Amino acid sequence: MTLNLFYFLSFVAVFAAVLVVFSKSPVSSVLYLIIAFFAIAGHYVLMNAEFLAAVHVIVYAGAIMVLFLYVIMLLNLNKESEPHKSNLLKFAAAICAGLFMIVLVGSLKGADTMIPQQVANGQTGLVKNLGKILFTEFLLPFELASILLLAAMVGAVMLGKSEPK
Amino acid sequence: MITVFLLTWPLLAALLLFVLKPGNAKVFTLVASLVELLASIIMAFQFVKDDTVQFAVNVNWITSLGINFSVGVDGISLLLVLLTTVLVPLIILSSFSKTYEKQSTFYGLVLIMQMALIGVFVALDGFLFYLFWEMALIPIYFICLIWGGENRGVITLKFFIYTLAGSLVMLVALVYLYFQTPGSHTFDIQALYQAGRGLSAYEQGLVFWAMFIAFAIKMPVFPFHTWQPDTYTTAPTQGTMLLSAIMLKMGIYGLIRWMIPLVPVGVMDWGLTVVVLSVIGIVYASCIAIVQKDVKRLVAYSSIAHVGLIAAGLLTLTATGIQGAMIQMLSHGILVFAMFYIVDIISDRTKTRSLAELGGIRNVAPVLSTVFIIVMLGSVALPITSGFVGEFLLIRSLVEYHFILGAVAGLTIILGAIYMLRTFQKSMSGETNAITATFADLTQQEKIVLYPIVILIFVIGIYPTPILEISEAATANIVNLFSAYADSIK
Amino acid sequence: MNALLIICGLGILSLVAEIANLKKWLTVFVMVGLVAAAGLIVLDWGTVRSYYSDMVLFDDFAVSFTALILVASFFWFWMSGDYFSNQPHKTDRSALILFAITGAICMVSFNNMAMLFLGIEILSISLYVLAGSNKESLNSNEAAFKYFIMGSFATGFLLMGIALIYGATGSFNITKIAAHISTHIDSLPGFFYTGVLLMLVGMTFKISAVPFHFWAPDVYAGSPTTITAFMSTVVKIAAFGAFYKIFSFCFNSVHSSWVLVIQIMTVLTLVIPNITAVYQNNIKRMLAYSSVGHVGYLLLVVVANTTGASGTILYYLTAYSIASLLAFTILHLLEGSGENNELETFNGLYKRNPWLASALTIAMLSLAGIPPLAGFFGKYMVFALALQQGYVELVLLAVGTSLVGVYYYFKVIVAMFFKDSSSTSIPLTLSSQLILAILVVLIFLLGLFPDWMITRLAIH
Amino acid sequence: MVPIEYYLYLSATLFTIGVLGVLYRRNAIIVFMCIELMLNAVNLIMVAFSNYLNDGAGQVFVFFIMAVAAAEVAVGLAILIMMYRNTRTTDINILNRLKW
Amino acid sequence: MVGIDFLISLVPLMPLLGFLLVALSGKSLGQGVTSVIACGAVLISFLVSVYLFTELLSAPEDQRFLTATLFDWIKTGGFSASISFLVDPLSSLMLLIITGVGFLIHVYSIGYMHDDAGFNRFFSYLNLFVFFMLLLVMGSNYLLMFVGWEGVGLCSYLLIGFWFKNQNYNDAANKAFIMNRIGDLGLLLGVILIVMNFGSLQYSEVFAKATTVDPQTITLITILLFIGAMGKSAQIPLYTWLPDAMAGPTPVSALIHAATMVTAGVYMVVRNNILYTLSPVSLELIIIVGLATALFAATIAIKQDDIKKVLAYSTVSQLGLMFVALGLGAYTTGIFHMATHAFFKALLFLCAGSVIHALQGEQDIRKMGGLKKYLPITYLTFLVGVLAISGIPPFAGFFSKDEILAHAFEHNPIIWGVALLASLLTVFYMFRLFFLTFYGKERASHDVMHHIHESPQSMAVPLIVLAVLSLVGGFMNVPEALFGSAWLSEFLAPVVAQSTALREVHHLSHATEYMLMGVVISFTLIIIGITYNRYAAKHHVPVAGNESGGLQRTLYNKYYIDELYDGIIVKPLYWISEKLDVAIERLAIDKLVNTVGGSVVWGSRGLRFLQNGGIGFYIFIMVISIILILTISVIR
Repeated sequence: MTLNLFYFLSFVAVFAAVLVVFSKSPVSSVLYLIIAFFAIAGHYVLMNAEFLAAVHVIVYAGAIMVLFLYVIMLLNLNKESEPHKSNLLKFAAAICAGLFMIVLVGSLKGADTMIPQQVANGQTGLVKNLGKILFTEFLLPFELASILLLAAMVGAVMLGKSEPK
Repeated sequence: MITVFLLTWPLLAALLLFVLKPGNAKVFTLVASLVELLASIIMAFQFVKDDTVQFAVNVNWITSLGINFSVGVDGISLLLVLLTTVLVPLIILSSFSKTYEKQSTFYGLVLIMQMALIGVFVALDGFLFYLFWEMALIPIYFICLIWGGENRGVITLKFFIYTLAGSLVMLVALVYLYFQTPGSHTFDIQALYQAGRGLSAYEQGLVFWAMFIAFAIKMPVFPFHTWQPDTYTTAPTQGTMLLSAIMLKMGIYGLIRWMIPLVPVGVMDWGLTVVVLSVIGIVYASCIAIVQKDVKRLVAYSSIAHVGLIAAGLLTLTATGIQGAMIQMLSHGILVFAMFYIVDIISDRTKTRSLAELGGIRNVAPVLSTVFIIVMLGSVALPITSGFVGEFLLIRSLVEYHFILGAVAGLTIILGAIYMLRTFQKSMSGETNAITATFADLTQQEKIVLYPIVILIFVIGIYPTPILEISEAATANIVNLFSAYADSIK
Repeated sequence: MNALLIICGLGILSLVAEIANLKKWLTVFVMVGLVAAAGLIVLDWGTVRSYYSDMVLFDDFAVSFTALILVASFFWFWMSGDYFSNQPHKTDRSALILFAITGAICMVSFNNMAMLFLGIEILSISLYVLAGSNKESLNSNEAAFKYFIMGSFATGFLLMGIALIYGATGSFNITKIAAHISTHIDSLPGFFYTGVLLMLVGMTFKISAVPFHFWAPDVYAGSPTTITAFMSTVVKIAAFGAFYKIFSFCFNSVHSSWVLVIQIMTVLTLVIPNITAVYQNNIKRMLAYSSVGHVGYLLLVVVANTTGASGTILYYLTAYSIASLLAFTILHLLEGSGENNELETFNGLYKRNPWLASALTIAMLSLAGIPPLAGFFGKYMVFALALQQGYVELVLLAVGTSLVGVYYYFKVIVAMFFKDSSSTSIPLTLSSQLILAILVVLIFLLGLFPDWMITRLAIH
Repeated sequence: MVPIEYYLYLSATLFTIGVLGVLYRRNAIIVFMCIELMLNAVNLIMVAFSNYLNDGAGQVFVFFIMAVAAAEVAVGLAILIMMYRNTRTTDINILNRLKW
Repeated sequence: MVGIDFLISLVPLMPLLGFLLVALSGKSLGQGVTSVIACGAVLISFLVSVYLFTELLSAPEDQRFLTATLFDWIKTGGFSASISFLVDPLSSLMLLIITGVGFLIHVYSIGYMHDDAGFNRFFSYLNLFVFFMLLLVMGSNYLLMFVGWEGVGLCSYLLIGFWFKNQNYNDAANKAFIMNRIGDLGLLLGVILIVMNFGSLQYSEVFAKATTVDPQTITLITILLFIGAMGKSAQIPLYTWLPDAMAGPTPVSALIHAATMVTAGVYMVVRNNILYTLSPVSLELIIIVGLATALFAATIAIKQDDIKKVLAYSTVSQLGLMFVALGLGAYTTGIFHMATHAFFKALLFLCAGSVIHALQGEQDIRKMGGLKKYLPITYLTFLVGVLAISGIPPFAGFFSKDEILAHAFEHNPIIWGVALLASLLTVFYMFRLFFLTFYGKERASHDVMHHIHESPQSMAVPLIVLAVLSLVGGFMNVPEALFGSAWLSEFLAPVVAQSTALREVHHLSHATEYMLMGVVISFTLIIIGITYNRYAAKHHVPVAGNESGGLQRTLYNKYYIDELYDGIIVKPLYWISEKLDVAIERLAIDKLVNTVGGSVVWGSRGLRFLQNGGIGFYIFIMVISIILILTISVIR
């Protein structure tokens, strides 16, 4: 059952991801990407990371993709404004990606030899557990993440703001 | 301590020049260089003529890298230090009739150059030697770049990169040897000697070539010489003098101090190749000198030929050869200085260096032409001039080494006569022309520079024994060390 | 650790300054803060302390790199005073720079992949913005855009690498990972090595080693000159510190799996940027290539993989940074008087401003590695290390490329001393004279007395 | 329980599709999205490992990745807008003044 | 009483002093003071030489040598050469000739150079020359000889190019110096081989060890030394400089290019007689070269029209004869002929100078003629010279030339035949010269004839003295066959003692000698008759460009040897040099160096297109690189 669900979600994720790349309209790309994110969220649930799945949906689908859509609307990009790359380049891109896939997968050997150190107990992804790790062990990174976001915010404002001439 | 004084005094004077920018920088520099000369003379008088290193100073500098500020003087070093300290005041004096822009910078660079040159000759630490070696390059580069002639940008850059290329390879070899020294590694000369001799024949060959190329480019030995005629031609006269009269000796000194005792097997294996190259260079450069039209360029080629003989004689590894090289270095230094000065006097007054446009100067400038003749005779190694003593010893060592090579090297006395006489004839003899008709004879100040040179030419030519004695013991030391080592590995 | 906090605090203070109307004194305040931070970090010298559940580890390596970053930042603030003054986003810029420095400190003191990652990102995101801070300029736009696209693309690889390594070792903690590697050296899964290599890609992108250097020349050339100076000094120190820490400390046991790649990259990094730089007529772009070229020499140390090499790297970076700062200061001064960065601008500078020209000459000589300047000793120690390990061919190649380097650095010198110019001389303020003098003196001091630094920094 | 290598391969596939997108498209927004896809592939494998190793740190790390992704998108889109304002295009190859 | 060392040193030092005084004072000295200093210096040398000569005579035969050592000159690496002098019979004889003839020529020059602007310079050069020449013959080691050897070459160069405004003269000077240098190289190599094989440069030590050294080495050494002699003494193939050297003032030709310097080769061979004796091959070579030169130069002289050129070729020819004598092992004979030749050739040159002086610089004998009555002293003294060189008894040349011929006959009649032919040709061209100059119509222009005058006292007196010497000089070595005591041979015996001990001495019977003398004298008289008939009686005057037949034209053009040398040596040297400069230096070596630099720039130009500015392209490269990196690690 779990395995079937995995296959289904994987198919949805990959299929949506491919459509992100190949769809003509940016808006549909965004929508396909949201589908892919939901599929990935499904995987998280499958792996007992329910909290993460929720955060994932909120951050990605809720915030990031909305931002994308907003910018697309703002710049009025929802048309085939993109000049096409030549077929040769597209072909080259596909070949490159294919080769990359082959070497990446080829180099990922040995995962089957890995023995789990502990039996998965399904407790890992709980809010309680994660919160404990986040606010004890990863306290400093957590604080730094705030600096990061602050920097991003300041930067985005600085760049995005149109200067009074 | 006097060694340290010799090194720090010019630097100090140069810094003062840079900062104070005195109006009469010429005089200031002259006085500074005379003080330096005095110090070196005091040193020469205190020097004991044996094979020890004297006036040695050894201060820890970069301990973690095994680098010490270790300097000292033996007979070989002393002669070259003297050459430097004698010539630098003369070079400065020779510039008195010129006004260089930003003269305090110019003279400051000359003094820094002097410091670096002396440093090269007294360094007893491999790294220190390298450091001074490179430091000598920088002031001369700027002297040529700022005050040089046409097209100097490209030419001086070629000169800089070419010589730097050689010395970097030398540095690689030095570091390689450094890691062969025992314990926590050191650049001390004796330790490097030990390390070098401990290498296999193949490794010694590699080190030999790495070092030799650096020295060969500096001297320069055929076929590493092509930077030289252009650079000599384009450099301001004082720069050319520094380059040819003193700096070139760095390469030869390097051979004596930093190559022959360092990798004896390499020297034995490859000595013949170098001698052959040098001998080819003698004939080759002489031939090219014959057809040169620019006097300065001609002298540049003649210098290659002379240096070729020195290098060849040196690599015979005999006491005669090395002693010949020593005396010839001094002789070549003063002769080439005088030659370039005369060329400068001529080109200053006639605004040309082309042989075809000169002629008849003898009619109007007898003193100059007499000095020219004397310098020319020294340069073609006529007996009782300084040139002969060295050339005789060198050719003798070469004949001993290999008769045919010696005979071919001996061609220098014929070819040298051909291009020198041709130069004299074209520039000095004949009827005056429009350019030379108003030529003025030597001024007092020019005489002050040239007369001591003339005297030196004859003194070295007639009574070289005291000079030979200075380096005798040190030379014998090298030869004995070498032959003892050569015997032991047989 | 306190230094990190101080810098963070300064960053936030900058933002507050906008409101609290402290703008005037901001730069001074920041500089004082930097000095204080540097002072505090130096006090930590000789101790090894980890903070916040082993997130950061301030050992001698971290302390010395942090100190260097702070000193470089100090000079950077000094030289680029007018980058902040009379600008609408003065406080924002200042804050971003300080955040970037925070990121940089994290990058050299991390003991956890999370810290490394966050450090890199804080630094990068601030820089993406700063590169584009000249909003009207298309060049600046392009620089920001290129940097951003390529940077985030490379981040993807870096993260994939971290993920795979996490999967193989079960930890993000550097010490634990290193311990795990050495105890399980024979039973590591294949994807661990993939992870190492992907991290290598991500990190070499940050240090801009060939073939992941393409962003560097364009971004350096397009960004405002002060930001270029920041990138080629502070950022480079941090990036290389992080790279060295990861690969020479953490992944040292699996040296053989990545050293070949690094060797190839070293060769490429020595050859390609140095040769490309020869044809550049824009000094800023030339310095960008040269900056990439210098990475090649640093990589040589990584290839040599000896213990105690961090001192060499630090020395090299110090020498390089000081010379770069000097060069960029002069570039910035020239820009300030309305001149551009083309080679022709430098024609006859010696006649116009002899001291300026001499200072730039010294910077160029040091960058080219001419004794007895600091740059020479940097190169020397690198070569010596590599020779000690028997990489003679690589050293000879490096010698060759440094000759090429001499060629392009000297092009500037030739232009200054040889060519003639009609422009007038540039008036120098006391402050800029002072910084030039200090930097020149530092170059000489470091060159003449390298022992002071080497013996203290021969870490591990 | 899904074997870990399945997740590895899935993640690799998604990552590659992201790379393909970056190579294939010229529209900067799509390129951004593809980079997001790559980051998500990393998230996926990270969670899989976390689950597999029974270690929460991996999932915490994913939070940071999300934060960074958000920050990057914010800054990236700001840069895009700035660029668009000056060039009226989102083609990644149009702005091509800095070269050689 | 001053020490003998001082006296010996005084001989060369006096001319040096004279040189320094005259040279350093520049033009401040008047002509009078200059001539007193210059002549006085040489005169003192001469007087000291005479004293030294008497000292030697009074010493027992085996102790006839005096030495003086001043200081170590070059001393290094177990090798030393000192400044030390040796006066033995050979050098003392040379001293007498050099200082004696030198003094006469100095005196002569006072008159000859009277109105020349370079009067002081001329005398300083002359004194310098005498100094070097004395050094050459007095040096007690090879290196000192080499010093003199090169020094006289230098003075020769300076004096040939004395009138430096004329570039042709300068060419001649350069030619002389360079050709001499070719020989000098041989000599230098020889000297070096000597020091290598004998471990010393001191004559006494070298000669003592002569028999212990490998004969082949000795042959090599002697041949190299002889190459030096070829250059200095103008033997084939290095003789062409000497006729050109006539560009110098005539006293110079007399002193340097006739009496002293050119005989240095002879001196050198005699000095090294033991080495040559040990090397038959070298002796054969000397004979061949000497004979060839004697004949060759004599034939050329027949067709020359320049009074000094004829004398120059005559000198070359006579030197050839001297070398024949040396080659035959008759060292004292060679020296004897050298001495007599010094007298009469100096005389002839000075007479020629007198003629030229009288005709205001005219040297072409086709423009002379009939000078007998205008220049009586010159005429008479010239006649003495001609008779002497022709070997008419009892003039000096007769005895010396006869000795050579006798030795030649004794060795091989063919040599005798060729030598005889050469000396008969000498008779022909000398009398041709004599008759064309002094007999017949006056062919000089009216203007010149108007100013003609006999030379002043200072010129005439040396002529007379030399004429007397030419007349009586032969008596110093009258052979036993003519009831003489062969004094000179006896005197020089210690010098050649080692050689004499090694050689079997054959003596021709007196009858044979008489017969040979008779043949020679009768042939000589016949030739004189022919010449008189042709040039004095029939007033035959050669006309330029009128040579009938190829042989004559070839002779007139000196066998085209100058052109030959120009074609096979000078031009190729310049051609090769030019090619080296253009092709090798610029197009090969420098080009190679520049190509290295150029390729970097070229590579830079190409490589920078890699940085094409497109993000898409950059990312492509990145991905491809990642693929490669992963591939490498997968493969490993």
